[in-house]
Formats: sequence, structure tokens, C-alpha cells
Amino acid sequence: MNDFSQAFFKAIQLIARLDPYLLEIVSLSLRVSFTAVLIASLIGLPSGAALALYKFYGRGFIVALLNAFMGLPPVVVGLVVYLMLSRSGPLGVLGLLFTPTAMIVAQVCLVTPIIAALARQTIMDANLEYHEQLRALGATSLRMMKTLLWETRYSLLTVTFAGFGRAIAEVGAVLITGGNINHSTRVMTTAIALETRKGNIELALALGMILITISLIVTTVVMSVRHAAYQYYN
Amino acid sequence: MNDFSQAFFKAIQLIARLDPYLLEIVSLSLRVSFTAVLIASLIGLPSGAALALYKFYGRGFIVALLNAFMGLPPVVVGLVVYLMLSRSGPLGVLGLLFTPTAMIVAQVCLVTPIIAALARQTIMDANLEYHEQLRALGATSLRMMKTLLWETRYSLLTVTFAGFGRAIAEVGAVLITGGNINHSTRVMTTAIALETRKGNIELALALGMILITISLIVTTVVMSVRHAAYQYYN
Amino acid sequence: MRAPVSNISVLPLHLNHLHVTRKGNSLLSDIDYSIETDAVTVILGPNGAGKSLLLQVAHGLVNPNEGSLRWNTLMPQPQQSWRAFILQKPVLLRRSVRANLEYVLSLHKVEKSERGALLRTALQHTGLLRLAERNARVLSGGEQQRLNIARAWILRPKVVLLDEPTAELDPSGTAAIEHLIGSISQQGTKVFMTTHDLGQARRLAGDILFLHQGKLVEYSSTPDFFRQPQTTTAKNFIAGKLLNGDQRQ
Amino acid sequence: MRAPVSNISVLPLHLNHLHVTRKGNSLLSDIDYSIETDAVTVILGPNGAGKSLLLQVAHGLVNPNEGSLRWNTLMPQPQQSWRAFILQKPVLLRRSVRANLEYVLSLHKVEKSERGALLRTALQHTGLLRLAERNARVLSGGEQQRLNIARAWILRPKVVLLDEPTAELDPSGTAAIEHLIGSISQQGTKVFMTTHDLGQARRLAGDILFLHQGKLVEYSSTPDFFRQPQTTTAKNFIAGKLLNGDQRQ
Amino acid sequence: AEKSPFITLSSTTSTENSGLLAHLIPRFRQKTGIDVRVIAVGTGRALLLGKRGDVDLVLVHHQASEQKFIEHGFGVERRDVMYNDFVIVGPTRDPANVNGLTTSIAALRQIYAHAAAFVSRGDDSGTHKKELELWSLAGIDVQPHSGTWYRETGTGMGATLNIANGMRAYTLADRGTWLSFRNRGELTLFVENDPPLFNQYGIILINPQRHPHIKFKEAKLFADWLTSDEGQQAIAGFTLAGQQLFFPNAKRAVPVATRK
Ligand SMILES: Nc1ncnc2c1ncn2[C@@H]1O[C@H](COP(=O)(O)OP(=O)(O)OP(=O)(O)O)[C@@H](O)[C@H]1O
Ligand SMILES: Nc1ncnc2c1ncn2[C@@H]1O[C@H](COP(=O)(O)OP(=O)(O)OP(=O)(O)O)[C@@H](O)[C@H]1O
Ligand SMILES: [Mg+2]
Ligand SMILES: [Mg+2]
Repeated sequence: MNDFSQAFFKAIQLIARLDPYLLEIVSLSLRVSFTAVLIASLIGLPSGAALALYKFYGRGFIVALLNAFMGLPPVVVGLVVYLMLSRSGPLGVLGLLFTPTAMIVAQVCLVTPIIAALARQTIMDANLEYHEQLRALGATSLRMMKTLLWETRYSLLTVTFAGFGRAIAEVGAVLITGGNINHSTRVMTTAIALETRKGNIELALALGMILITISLIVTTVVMSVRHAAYQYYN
Repeated sequence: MNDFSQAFFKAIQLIARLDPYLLEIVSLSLRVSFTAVLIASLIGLPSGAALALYKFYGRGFIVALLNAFMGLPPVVVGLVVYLMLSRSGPLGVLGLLFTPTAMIVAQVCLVTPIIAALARQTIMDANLEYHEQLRALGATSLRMMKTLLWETRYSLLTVTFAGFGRAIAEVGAVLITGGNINHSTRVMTTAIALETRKGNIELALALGMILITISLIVTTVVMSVRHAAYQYYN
Repeated sequence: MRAPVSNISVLPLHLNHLHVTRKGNSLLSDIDYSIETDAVTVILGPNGAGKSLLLQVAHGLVNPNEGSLRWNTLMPQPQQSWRAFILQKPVLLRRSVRANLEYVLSLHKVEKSERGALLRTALQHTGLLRLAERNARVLSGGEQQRLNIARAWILRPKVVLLDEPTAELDPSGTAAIEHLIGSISQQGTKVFMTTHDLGQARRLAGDILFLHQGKLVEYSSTPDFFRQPQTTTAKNFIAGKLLNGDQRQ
Repeated sequence: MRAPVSNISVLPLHLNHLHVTRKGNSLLSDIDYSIETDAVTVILGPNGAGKSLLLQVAHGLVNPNEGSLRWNTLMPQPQQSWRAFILQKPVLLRRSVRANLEYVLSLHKVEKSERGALLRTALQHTGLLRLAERNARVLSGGEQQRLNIARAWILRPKVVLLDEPTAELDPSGTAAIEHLIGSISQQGTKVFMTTHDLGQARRLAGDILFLHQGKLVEYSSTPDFFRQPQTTTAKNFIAGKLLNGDQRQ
Repeated sequence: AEKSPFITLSSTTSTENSGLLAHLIPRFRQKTGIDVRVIAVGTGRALLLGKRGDVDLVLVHHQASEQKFIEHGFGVERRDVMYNDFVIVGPTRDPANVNGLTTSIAALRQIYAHAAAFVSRGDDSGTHKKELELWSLAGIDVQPHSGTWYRETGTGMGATLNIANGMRAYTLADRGTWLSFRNRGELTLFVENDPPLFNQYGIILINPQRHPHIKFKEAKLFADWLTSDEGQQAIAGFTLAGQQLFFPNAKRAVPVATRK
């Protein structure tokens, strides 16, 4: 238990003295994962909704694929993005490898299937209730998609939390595409992995505690805003 | 693109000759992650349902915590479980460190919040429709929980897929608690990480492709069973 | 588990200065009366009067903000199986007709051996035997309502609360349900219901509770209510006219 | 976007050997007729006869397995705004009453400038002005049904399909809606509706379609149908008796 | 496999990734029936696992840390086993013009002079510590340049080589990882066989007084075998791409030129 209390004090210390190294990696972590989740939501929510509403040949397969892609290994995603962006790869000329942009690209690949698969399920459930009525009112499928996305917005928030959780916690993809370069592409999780390799378990744990606290603050703030909005509208 | 086709042929090769190393790590991966998801579901589904249905002081905080815990970093979870199971830790006498059991424990910690948080949302949505009716029929809260878990079973399947995806894809927790010992605790993801470290990118990619294919087979089989059951009951 | 009060009378029903408010709106205000008769009691009143809300209080689904409601000495709780409630907008489980009925039996822990007979009778009396294996959610509106009635009736409760039970039934279905309500009432079950069908109220009710804007405006025997209503509000209501305080044109 | 057929007549309605089957059950079989009159057409029939299904086909929500249904030359599609449909079990959005109405206006791309006036009139005519800001899901059953009618009526369609529109309305609400239906019919809107209230059918209908077990059993003008029904089935139905093939007791 | 006796060894990734341990362990098992389970981690973690009693013995390569480990009573015996060497590799285009230089010090000075990209492990590993020693021998303080041409990746050796390849940067690598590393891309070996680049490995037994549960007897068997003639010959016999990677030097005074 000693390890934990030591880690706890170390965490407090780091926060208390506003350690510049800590601030740097925390802000990069948040920047990368927020951007990735934002992009993944912009792609995943509508495509999840479309999969719930449109019937087409091969839909079952795409749904199975999405469900399976919730289990994309971060390391593999990292490798694929690495190969695409590496100097000898097809997008090498962009020179994006080992930049935060590369990390965002990798996380978008990782998170989009999660958001799309879970959004699909949520929208499908809501559709059971609304479909007949919205059709009767004359909504086109596109409009129905928009309406259901809006009607289920509170549930979809949980879905994006799941995506954010995956993004902020993963290390494999950002490590390979970013390189964990100090002052440039080091984020919370790669820093934790580094300290763990060094055997600095308390520091690793301290960083882990800080990461979890940050996630908690983010979800609490978002949930409060949502709660306030809910109260306002009802 | 060359890398990908090379990796693809390597993957085919490995599968075609039923490579014993491959079989070993695939079967351990599946064993560990299936067991972990099973346990996490047994814990997470009822607790998610309980959080959706029971009102109590502090519920909002627990929900926020769960949402945040969807973003538990695997490495941190691995470290915590390591410290508990390490010989100098409180549960050291059990001698579980660097065994598949330790890996399962770590994955359960990682997956349970995901399943619980998403199940909570699903049950809450269903409850909007059913609550008044079930109460009027005289269902106790406990019974209501059971009924809603059953009525939403198809949606909860997607939730467990999300959990399975996290478990089968993560590397940090199994690496630290299992040690990636050849013939003993090496699984797909730790093998991929190892090959990546060695610079065997094609082999890493080939293993990644196999892992994704396995996830796809698992989800397809489960979805087909579900589909058949659905057809049967309707 | 069933009918723990089998020998205790559930009447009279005491409504004791009942108030229900939501966000500053008074939805039921100062309902105060005792209902002694074991004949069918029908609640009448315009849309939004508070009829459904009063039934919900009587089933223990809504707790009054002030005052109380008691069945003789008993506080209503939804789990009690001596009462059954058919909601105005009932929800069926996504299962077969039969499974919907079995669910209620298992909810109230009816012995496995008794279930078959109860099920069969309930299906027969409501004309659902032919549809027993159909998914409840694809039934026609009227068929669904029959299933709701079967679900309430299957446990042979001492009190049945019905919120507009025949709104979607065809004439012969309505006649059948009215007949059923009459016969269960005669067997000693207290029926407490709402309807917008004044003819139905005339045919079934022993007494009438007339609500308007959350207040109990009149309470009298059925003949009295229809022949000599005490208030202009009730008079207008019976005549199908707009009531005061109502904004429609 | 609205009313692209403003000058084309939507009558007669051609029902052309219509069949709807589901899992081997024939739910509508060989419905074949043309409806010429612009008076109110009421579909009658017992629960499960296929009334709702026929309305769904008429709105383009269900495609017949065989045969066709055409409004004059037009195939019905749900997106057409010259028709509005009130479902038997309508669903309201989890928004305010006003927002539910605004939704329909935006769905059919009504100009922002026109919206205010349409909204106000619809709220007034259905007596919902006072409740405009309330969450639609907490309205009483009758209030919800008014909102459904407002939602259908707000676009002033040429055809209105109503599935048991007054089942949950109070007598004055029913009277008001019947009045509304009468007046919109007189303004040239074709009304096609179902009801289980035979009095209502008598008051409103110009002609009656009588369905039984998915078949069109009778089609005649209202006085003819009630005075001299051609079939025993219809006779029994009018008398509130059980029809043959029906298993209830 | 579960029932057969085994010991657990924590070691640095270089011995595992190169394939050395996979070469040695079957031989040991054949002789004694004891299996060796390898946890391959960084030097720091490898020692930590030993300190907490999670492994039975440790095979690492950083003498100062090893000494401290013994002094604190975590380990009871340290023996030299073998040494390997490091190499300096860099982009084939050679922007810093180090090709042809024979000493590591000269190469590093040249890289510094050209401000050519250099990737450091930056993870406190044995390799990282060796690299920092070399910079200080060259009289260069790299810290102010971190984030510019000097990049600390904080990753393992393989990943660092990957990054060096991707960034067209120079780096210091152990020969084993370099030889077994398949994704060399446009990297070329420039400097080798320079005495400061030699690197001593030692094996340490865990103190059974601190951790009574450890399999001291079996672990000692392995240490004995590794330092025996048979074990030493097995080490010498391990080659990768035709090259010997590890040079046995047990029971001899260790000529480690770089140790102060
Ligand atoms: N998807 C379906 N699968 C199987 N049967 C169906 C399906 N949809 C409707 N039915 C059946 O079709 C018949 C006609 O249904 P419909 O809703 O049209 O009846 P209705 O005449 O409107 O009755 P009500 O007066 O009770 O509303 C019913 O017996 C119903 O159970
Ligand atoms: N949670 C709530 N918040 C605000 N108002 C509510 C709430 N629940 C019910 N109401 C209002 O209370 C009033 C009474 O509702 P109730 O459902 O009892 O009416 P009712 O008499 O059953 O009417 P109907 O004949 O239309 O079914 C309605 O005006 C309704 O809008
Ligand atoms: Mg009501
Ligand atoms: Mg119907």
C-alpha cells in the first residue's frame, strides 16, 4: 500500500508545483484526444445513424466489421498509420510522422469504430420507438437521422465518453506514430509507459492518477453542462 | 503498400501451416479475454442496471466516475494489479504474478467500467419506455432490473462487444501483469508489440491482421446466433 | 405471495385532502372523500382534469404531495397483487402474447402448477387464444388492449383500476369488456375506472366522481349525476359543451 | 416544397386488388374499389380487421404485396405534404408542444416567416395555447391526442388520414374534433378515418368501408350501411354482437 | 508445461530480442529439466522486479546500478557473464559526414557540429546511460538541445531505431538489436569496435533471506551453468547474420574500458 500513498503524494506534489513537464504532456494529451474524438464523432455519429436507418446489401457485414473494429489493437493501428506516413510510405511527403497530427490520425482510426458501433445501437433502439411516426410525418431517411441523433443526444454523450476513454488511455498508437519525443510528442500515457520501463513505478502511478483525475474532471464538467441543459429544457 | 501485401501473405502463411506458436498465443488471447469479459459482464451489467434504476445519494458521482473509468489507462491498471500481486504486495502469497490469471484480473478491471457505463445508458433509455408499466404491474426494482436486462439483451450485446474489443486489443495491462513470457503468458497483442520492437513490422502486421480477423469471426458468430434467436422468437 | 389481504376488506377508499403539485402547477387539489360502495366507480372529467393521476395515486404509483389515500387501512404500493392497474398508454413487453401473461404470473410468484389454467382462461375470456404465440408488439391496437385487460385480470385482484379501457375496442369488444367488468364487479371486485364514453358510464357506474382542473367537483350516484347534476360545469360536460377555464374554440 | 400537387385532384382513390400478407397470414386480401366522393370516408370493422393497415397503405407506409393503391394518378409516398396521417399510437418528440409543431413545419420546409401564424392557429384550434411550452411527454392522454391532430392539421393538407382520432378525447374534445373534421372536409380536404364509435361514424361519414378479417365486406353510403346492411356480418357488427370467426366468449 | 519446474528471469530486451536467451534456455533445460521464463524489460524495471521478489534472478548491463543493488542487500551474488558492444548508426545520406570516423567521440562531435538529428533512447536504460557517458566524454552538453536536433524518444531500442529511420537521424544501438532489427530502411552502420562502446552484462541472484519464496537453488544452477565452460561456449556459439553478438568473459577480471 506504501507504493500507492507514495504515488499519491508525488501526484499532489507535481500538481502543486505546476510542474512544467506535467503541464506540457497534459495539455498535449488533451489536445490530441479531444481533437481525435471530435473528428471521430463527426464521422462516427452520422455513420452509426446511417447504419441504423438505411438498409442496403452488405450492411450486416459492415456492422459486424464495426463491432470487430472496436477491438482494433492500438499498436496495429499505429503501425498502419506509421507505414502510410513514413517517408517511404504513400503519404510520406506530407512529413507528418512523429507530429501530433500523426497521433490524432491514429486515434481517429481507433475511436471512430467505437463511436459508430455504439451510436448505431443507440439510434437503432430509439428508432424502434420513433420510426413509424417520423415516416408518417414525412421525414426522409436523412432527416430521420438528424432527428434521432438529436433526440438521443444525452445517450450519445456516453458513447463519446467511451471514445474519449479509449483515446486518452491508449498508448500503442501514439507511441508508434508520435515517437514519445520529449517536448514534442510526449503525452500522459507514453510518459507513464516510459516511467514504468525505467522502474519509476511511483512516478508512473502518480501520472496515472493525474490522468484519471483529468478524465474525471472532463466527464464531470460535460455531465454537469448536460444536466443543466436538460433541466433547462424540461 | 508493399508492406501490407507482404504482411498479408505472411498472415496467410502462418494460418495455412497452423503455426504452433500462433495457435498458442491465439488460444491464450481468447481464453484470457473471454474470461475477463464474462466476469466483467457478470459484474458490469447488473451494476449498470442498478445505477440506471436505483436512486441514491452519490449516484451522480459514481456515474461520472464510471464514465471517467472508461478511460483507465491499461498501463496504470497493469501497474496497480502488479503491485497488488507482486511478492511484496498484499496478495503476493497467492503467487499469481506472471500467470494468465493475473492478466484476467487486470482486464476485468479495465473492462468492467466500460460495460457498466454503457449498460447503464442502455437500461436507462429502455427504462423511459418501460418504467411506469413495470411499476404498475408490481415489479420491484430488482425484478425491473432483471426484466430490462432481458428486454435490452440485443443492445447489451453491442456493449459487451465494446468490452471485448478493449480486452482483446489492449497490451499495457497484460504486458505488465503477464510479463509476455514465451509459451506461458504471451498473447496476440504482446507478441505484436514484441515484433514491432524488433522491427519485424510485417510479422507484427500479419499478427494484427489475424487478431482483427479473429475479432471479426467472434462478432460474426455471436451476431448470427443472436439473429437466429431473434428470428426464432419473432 | 399473492393476496396477503384476502380476508381484509379494501373498502372504503379514503381520499384525505389529497394534493399533487408539479413545478408549481396544482394537478390535484384537496380531493377529500370516502368511497364506500363496492359498485363500479367511474371518474369522469375533461382531458387534463387529473383522472389518470388520481388512479396512479390509488395504485401507489404517485405519492401525493399532501394528504393521503388509503384502501381501508392499507397504503397502496404497486407491488401488492390484490390490485391491478391498466394504464392509459400501456406498454407490452417485446415477447409473445403468452409470455406477456406469464410474466405477470411469475412477477407475483404464482405456482407453476396453477399457471396453465389461469393463462388459458385469461386468453379465452379476452379472445386472444388464437393470437397467443404472436409477438405482442405487432398486434392491432384493439388486440393489444385486450391483452392489457388479460394481464390485469389474470391474477383475480380485489381492486381493478382501469384508465380508459375500451378507448380502442370495437363495439363487440367494448360490449364484451363491459360485460366482463360488470361480472367481476358482481363477484366482489372493486372497479375504479375512467372513460370518456358517457354511455359506458351510464351502463357500468354505480357512482361517479367528476373532476375538473384537478378538483373534485361532484360525487354522486350515477342516476343523480346524469339526471340532476349539481354544478354548471357538470351540466355542460354532460352536454358535450366547453367548460369554463378551457381555451379551445 | 409544400403541396406540389396543389391543382391536381387527388380523387378518386383507386384500390386495385390490394393484398398485404405477413408470414403467410393474409392481413388484407383483394381489396378492390374506387372511392370517388370527397365526403368523409370512415373505415369500420372489428379489432384486427385491417383498418390501420389500410390507412398505412394509403399513406405509402406499407407497400402492398400485390395490387396497388393510387390517389388519382399519384402513388402515395410518406414525404408528400399534401397528406397527413395521425397514427393510432402516435409518438411525440421529447420536446415542448410548440417544438413538436415547429418540427413538422421545418420538415416540410415551410418559410420561417409563415411559421408563426400557422403555429398560433394550430395551437388555438386544438386548445393547446396554454400548454405550448410544456414537455409533450407529460401531457395527459387527451392533450397528447390534440397535439397529434394539430401536428397533422398545421400544414393544411388535401387528404387527412386519421386512425381513431378521438379515442382518448373527452366529450367536448370529441365534439370539437368532429366539428373540425367536418369543417376541413367541407373546405375540400378528403378525410379518410377509422373509428369504433358508431355514433361518430353516423355523424361524420359520407360513406363507409366495412372490413372484416382483411376483406372488404361492404362499401356503401352511411345511411344505407346503417339502415340496410347487406351482410349478416355488418348487421351483427352494428348490433355490437360477435362476428363469425371470432373466438371470444 | 505448468508442472515442470521453472525459474523466472528478468532481463533487458537486448538479450531477449536478439534471440540469445532462446538459444541458451533449451540447452539449460535439456541438462537440468528446469525451464527459464523471461521477463524482458528495461534495466530499471528488471532490477525493480528483483528487488520486489517477483523474479528469481536478474541479467542486466549497468554495473553502477548492479553494485547498488548488491550493496542494499537485494542481491547476493553478481557474476560477469559476457559483454557485447554498441554501434552508431545513421541515415545512409550521412548529413554529418561521420562515415570513415573510427571513434565514437569523433562521430558525436561531428553530429553536434552539423546539428544533425540524433535520437536518444531517453529512458534511463543501460543504453541511454552509455550514450550520456559518451556525450560527456565528447565534452558536449546535450540537454539544452533537447527538442531541437537532439530528440529524446523515451522508447525501447527497436522503436528508437524505427524513429531514427523515420526521422533520418543518428542513434546509438546495441549490436544485437541492430542486427536483428528488420526495418532498417535507410539506416547504415558507421562506427563500431571502439572500446568505449563495450558493454558488460552481469547476472545477479536474489537474496533468499529477503524473499524466502524464491527458487534460489534452481536460480543458482542457471547462474552456475551460464558461467560454466558449457554455458560460455553456448554464448560464444550464438550468432546472428553470421556475426557473434555476445562475448563470454566469466571468471575473468572484466576489462570494461568505459567504467570510471
Ligand atoms: N407485422 C405483422 N406481423 C403479423 N401480423 C400483423 C403485423 N402487423 C399487423 N398484423 C396483424 O394484422 C391484423 C390487422 O391489423 P390492424 O392494425 O390493421 O387492425 P385494425 O383493424 O386497425 O384493428 P384495431 O381496431 O384493433 O386497431 C391484426 O390481426 C394484427 O395482429
Ligand atoms: N410530470 C408532470 N409535469 C407537469 N404536468 C403534468 C405532469 N404529469 C401530468 N401533468 C399534467 O397534469 C394534468 C392532469 O393529467 P392526467 O393525465 O391526470 O389527465 P386526465 O384527466 O387523465 O386527462 P385525459 O382524459 O386526457 O387522459 C394534465 O394537464 C397534464 O399535462
Ligand atoms: Mg388520462
Ligand atoms: Mg387499428
